[in-house]
Amino acid sequence: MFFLDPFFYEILISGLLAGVMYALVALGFVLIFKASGIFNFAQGVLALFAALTLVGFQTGQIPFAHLLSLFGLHATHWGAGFPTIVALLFSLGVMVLLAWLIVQIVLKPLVNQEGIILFMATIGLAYVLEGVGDLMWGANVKELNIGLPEGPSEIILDATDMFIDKLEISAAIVAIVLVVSLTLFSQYTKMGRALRAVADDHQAALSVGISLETIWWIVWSVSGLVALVAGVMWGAKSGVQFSLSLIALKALPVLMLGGFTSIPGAIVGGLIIGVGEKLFEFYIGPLIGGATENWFAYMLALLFLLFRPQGLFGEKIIERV
Amino acid sequence: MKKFTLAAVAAALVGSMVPASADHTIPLLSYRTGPYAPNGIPYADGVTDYINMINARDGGVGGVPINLLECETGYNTERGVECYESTKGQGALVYFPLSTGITYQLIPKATADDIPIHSMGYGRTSAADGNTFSHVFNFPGTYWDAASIIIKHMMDMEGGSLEGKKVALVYHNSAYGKEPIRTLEELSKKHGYELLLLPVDHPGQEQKSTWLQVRKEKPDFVTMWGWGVMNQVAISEAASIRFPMDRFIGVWWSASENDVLPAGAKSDGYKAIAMNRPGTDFGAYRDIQKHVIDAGNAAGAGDQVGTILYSRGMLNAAYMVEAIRTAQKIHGAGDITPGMMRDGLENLKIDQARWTEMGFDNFTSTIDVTCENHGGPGLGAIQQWDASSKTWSLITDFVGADRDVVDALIEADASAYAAENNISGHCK
Amino acid sequence: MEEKKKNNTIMEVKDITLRFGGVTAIEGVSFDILEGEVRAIIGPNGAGKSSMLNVINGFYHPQEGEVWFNGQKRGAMKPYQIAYQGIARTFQNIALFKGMSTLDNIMTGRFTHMKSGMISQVFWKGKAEKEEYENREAVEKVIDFLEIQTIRKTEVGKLPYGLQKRVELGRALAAEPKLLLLDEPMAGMNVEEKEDMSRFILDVNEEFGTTVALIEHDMGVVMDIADRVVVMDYGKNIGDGTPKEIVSNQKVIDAYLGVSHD
Amino acid sequence: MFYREAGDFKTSYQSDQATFTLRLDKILFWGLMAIATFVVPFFVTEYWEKSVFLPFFIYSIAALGLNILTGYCGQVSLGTGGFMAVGAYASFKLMTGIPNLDMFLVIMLAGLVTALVGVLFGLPSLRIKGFYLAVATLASQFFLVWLFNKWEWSYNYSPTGQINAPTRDFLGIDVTGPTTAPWATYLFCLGLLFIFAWITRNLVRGHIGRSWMAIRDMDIAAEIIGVNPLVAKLSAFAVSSFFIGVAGALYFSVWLGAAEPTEAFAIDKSFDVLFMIIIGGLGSILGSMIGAAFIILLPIFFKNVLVGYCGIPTDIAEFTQIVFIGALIIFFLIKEPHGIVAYWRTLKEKLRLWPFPY
Repeated sequence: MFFLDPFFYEILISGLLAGVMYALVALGFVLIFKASGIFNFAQGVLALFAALTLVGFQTGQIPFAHLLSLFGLHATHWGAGFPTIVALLFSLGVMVLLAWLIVQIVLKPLVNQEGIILFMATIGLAYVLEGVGDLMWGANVKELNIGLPEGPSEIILDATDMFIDKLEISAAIVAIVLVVSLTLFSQYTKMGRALRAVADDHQAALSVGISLETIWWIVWSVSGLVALVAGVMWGAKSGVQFSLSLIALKALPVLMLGGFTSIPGAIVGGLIIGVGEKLFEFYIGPLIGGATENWFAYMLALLFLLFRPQGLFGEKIIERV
Repeated sequence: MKKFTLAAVAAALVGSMVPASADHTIPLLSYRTGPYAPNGIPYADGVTDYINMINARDGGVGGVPINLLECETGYNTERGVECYESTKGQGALVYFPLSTGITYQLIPKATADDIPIHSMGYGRTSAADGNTFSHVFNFPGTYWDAASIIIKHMMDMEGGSLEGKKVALVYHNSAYGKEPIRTLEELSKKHGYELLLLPVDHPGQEQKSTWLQVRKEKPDFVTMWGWGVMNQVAISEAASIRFPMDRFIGVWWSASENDVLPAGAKSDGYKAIAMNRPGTDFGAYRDIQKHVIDAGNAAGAGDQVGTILYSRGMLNAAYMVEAIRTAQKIHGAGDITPGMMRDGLENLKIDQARWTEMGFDNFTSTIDVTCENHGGPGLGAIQQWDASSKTWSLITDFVGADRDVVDALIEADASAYAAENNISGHCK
Repeated sequence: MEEKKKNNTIMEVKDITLRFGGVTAIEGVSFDILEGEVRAIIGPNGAGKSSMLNVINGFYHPQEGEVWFNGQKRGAMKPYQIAYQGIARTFQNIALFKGMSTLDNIMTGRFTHMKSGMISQVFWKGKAEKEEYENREAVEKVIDFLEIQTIRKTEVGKLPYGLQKRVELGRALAAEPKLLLLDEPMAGMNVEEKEDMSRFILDVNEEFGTTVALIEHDMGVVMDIADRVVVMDYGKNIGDGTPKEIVSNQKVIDAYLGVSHD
Repeated sequence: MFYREAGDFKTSYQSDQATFTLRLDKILFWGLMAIATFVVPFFVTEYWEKSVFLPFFIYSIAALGLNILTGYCGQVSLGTGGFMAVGAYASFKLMTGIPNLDMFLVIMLAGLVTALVGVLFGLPSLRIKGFYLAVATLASQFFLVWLFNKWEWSYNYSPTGQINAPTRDFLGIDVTGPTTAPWATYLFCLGLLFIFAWITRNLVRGHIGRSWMAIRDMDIAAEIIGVNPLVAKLSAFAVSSFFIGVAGALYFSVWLGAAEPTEAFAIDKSFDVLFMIIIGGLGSILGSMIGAAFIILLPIFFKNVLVGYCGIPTDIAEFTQIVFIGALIIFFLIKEPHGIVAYWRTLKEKLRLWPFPY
């Protein structure tokens, strides 16, 4: 039986690690949906934009260099870039600023609109961000290296003969830190409580004495941070390029499974999807022609929802009239 | 809104109604945006710079300047159609669609419009059968040539035989990626290796299970028909499971610097099949430097000069220029029509001497297109990546494919197409 | 007025018990509704009145007890099947189709009367068209009856509360039900609106002879329009009879004065 | 001044429920149709046909289909691309399997096949709601594309999985293949769009349409009124998928002539069509078409302006255009959350009251 198969455990582990990567992306969705009921289509592009910005600062690219070249300025880089840590801080700053702009320009005028409208607005946002990101930093692939360990971890390799990429281990650690700190934040700070309040009821939040705008600003900034982390983790694997924005698709089945409003849901959902699709692809895939991961993730989530429409951590829905 | 639509349509119309100029009009259906932009940009830059160089240096071909019409497809078929229709009206001589999807879409259309297509090492492989595909050219080589040449290289590494060996194909799960399967299957029958198929879905950022599959099956070789981000991820995954990189051989679309650089030092030794010699030490490059870049007219951001795909773009443009010249010779006309261009392509002959004159000394294989064979010689060489110096270098000469296997396949597919669309060969 | 009292039972519920997980919403409640009467169900909030209506029109399925309609014991049925049996209702907090006009809302009320198939709908020929206009006439009658001609084409979401209540009544009436369930039809209305609504209910009952069962808090109204009253408290039936009998029922008085239950 | 009911009183419910309640509307509409049918075909060039009209017509049909499901029945779906693929491959098999079958029948049968598949994938909607359903429909999107990429029978065992449309005719006039006359395909698609718009209109003014809207607005109340949610939702899925299947078939056979599932019917198709109906107007026939025009024609418009006139490099033009369109989407949503079509309505209102607003 495949439990004796040495690969079973390896695929299990790499499934879990992949799941963490998915969860990282899903987290951004959850934060925003929880606080403002918005299904943020732009989350993937946000990650791309964040990663592009980071690389831009790191390598000292000149923003809009390509655009400027229309006016005869052919330089593409400043003399030097910033050290990684500074670049990270700057990128975070950019994300916070971006969050503020989004709230002011897009969300404020759309307060109290139906979900589908806000969803559509974030699609417009995605378009804008994608275009601006490419105009600012160019559409070619960029290496992203912030000095995280890479390559197979020798220790594990020698001990168990399993290839586990250090990068993914560090991604897992980062994700865990992120989730823990988010949970603490929302549990033990006034702001965090306000966030949870706004999730339940906008009026309640106002009574806590924090304006809705501020709360949204913070939420979008935080999910901007999450996007940055996700962007870095995925970008380090594959280089930073347009495709990075497509990782959002990997997060959707996770959201179905974990529920749009539950942070632990996002994590557990991510792990289930990661392991599930890997096992299926590895054992069943070859029999039916492979490349099953994309749809299997959704089928898994779908089957699950058929039995638990409220998702993993949602409470049972009692319909009343 | 209705008014607005009309405005849009009106503008669209004007956009398409620019009168055909006296120049040689060549549309460039490039993709500088979208998921595959990293591959599209250098290619488009290469084409553009070379054409600009020809115009600047020789004032065009036979005194007639070339007018390059760039049109953004984003590697998307619908946009490709729009580009085709909008440039067709302007006297386009030839199309190189730069996308398998768009090529398939254009083959019947362009043939009906009597405009030749040159799909250089992509598109429909069986179009090498010129007798059936009168207007489609895919020299210098097809995917099936590439597959066979790669297998040849593996055999050389194994001392002549792949008997009992295992070869894995990691491919982009699309029409493009599926191209080599038939050939590899045929060859496996002939050479007795076991073929392992590992599809990867677009975009391909997640390939864990694919490479675990590789570890489980322990193939002796892996070859890859990858595209876009899939290449980078595959190469770094292969490296991180410590697959011997010199036994990992990609097709020419998995052969650019973009693909290996993100994997860093781990990618050292990765191989791929090449259409031309890497590097910039050629007359043509010097001319481009002199007439285009130094003049400040570099295409795009000007940061792609010398990359593999840039050189391939140059090569593509060089073919076009030479084809125009040939057409002019045949028809004795300076100003040529798409029909004449087709003849030019069909009679294109470039030997090394001619290449050297053109400033491509010892750069690529000789070209010999005939009415029956639009696939040219079908030669390719193997290039290898040196991560320390971040350079590619050829490690073999340009060798030919296993013709009797490949030609049989081409014959089969082409005749099927001919039957479907009742085409009787146009060659006597 | 007098002779309708003699009529036979149209609806009877026997020992209904309904639980949500641990909570017991209704406990062994029984009562009947006579054909052609106006039957009121009263009781404090949370007494299980709305739940009882939900049981009657099949939205909730009680764990114990029987529902008899038209002299037949009713098996487990889906709400839409029960609608076809001729039970219509309105809701405590308005459940109109907000995106649709008054007319369309009430037309939707005719759903059970419209049978034309997909094909004839697609080509809008024959049955589909004919049926549409026949039902439109019926609906126009309801509209005239409720005096809402002017808001025929208005999106109901835009209507004031009182009118919405009225449209909802219209939607229920359009179904020409045998039994009409009204869940607090006058909640949140001012005196005039209440008077209008009471008048409509009585007219419905008298002109169309429709049996009405309604939940209402305003005892005054109940006294005026109800023929018989059921009183519920904490999911139990604590009194049943004519309005006069009810007001003199000690249990009921306790329940309303909120005497502690022990 | 002239645009008002004055003079045309409604004497019957027929006229009151007619498609165009105002005589002037009627005249305008039929006038436009007349021009589109009898004038345009004489001037339509291949560029207009292939780059403007066909995409506009075909996406309009798809948008109508999705609007029935999402706009009228309230079931958000992201499976459009997959269903278009079903239509495309069904038509391909029919065209190659039964060579002398009339193209109109091919298209309709393709729609029928898609309707069946649609019902199948619509089943989850009975338990799953809202965004969860939207994401759930992605399962069908990805699965169908994967299937047509793998299942060799579906593409007649061609080595790559590319499918090509052979030349077929509608009543003896070629409407597919490389040698079609622009006017032929133009009229063919225009006719189909007209038919399907008319069908949509008929469905949504009858009780089936009302049952959809009832489910959309308040499913519980709808059920208590007598609407069987199973029937309502699945019928919506069936009709919607039929439309989308037809669109997919036209997309492959008449417009592009070649297709490959992973590229032509990828996830972004599903999103594009959803954008169309939201931008254009949920639950509106005109809105579906306006939306299609917005998403399909606007990029071409920008491209021709930025590249054609301003001579900006294609990539910069592309990015700028993306930004423009995104900004426009946001702008429209802020100004008019109910879609561009709502502008049209208010405009008509104003016109009707002009010059006496009160």
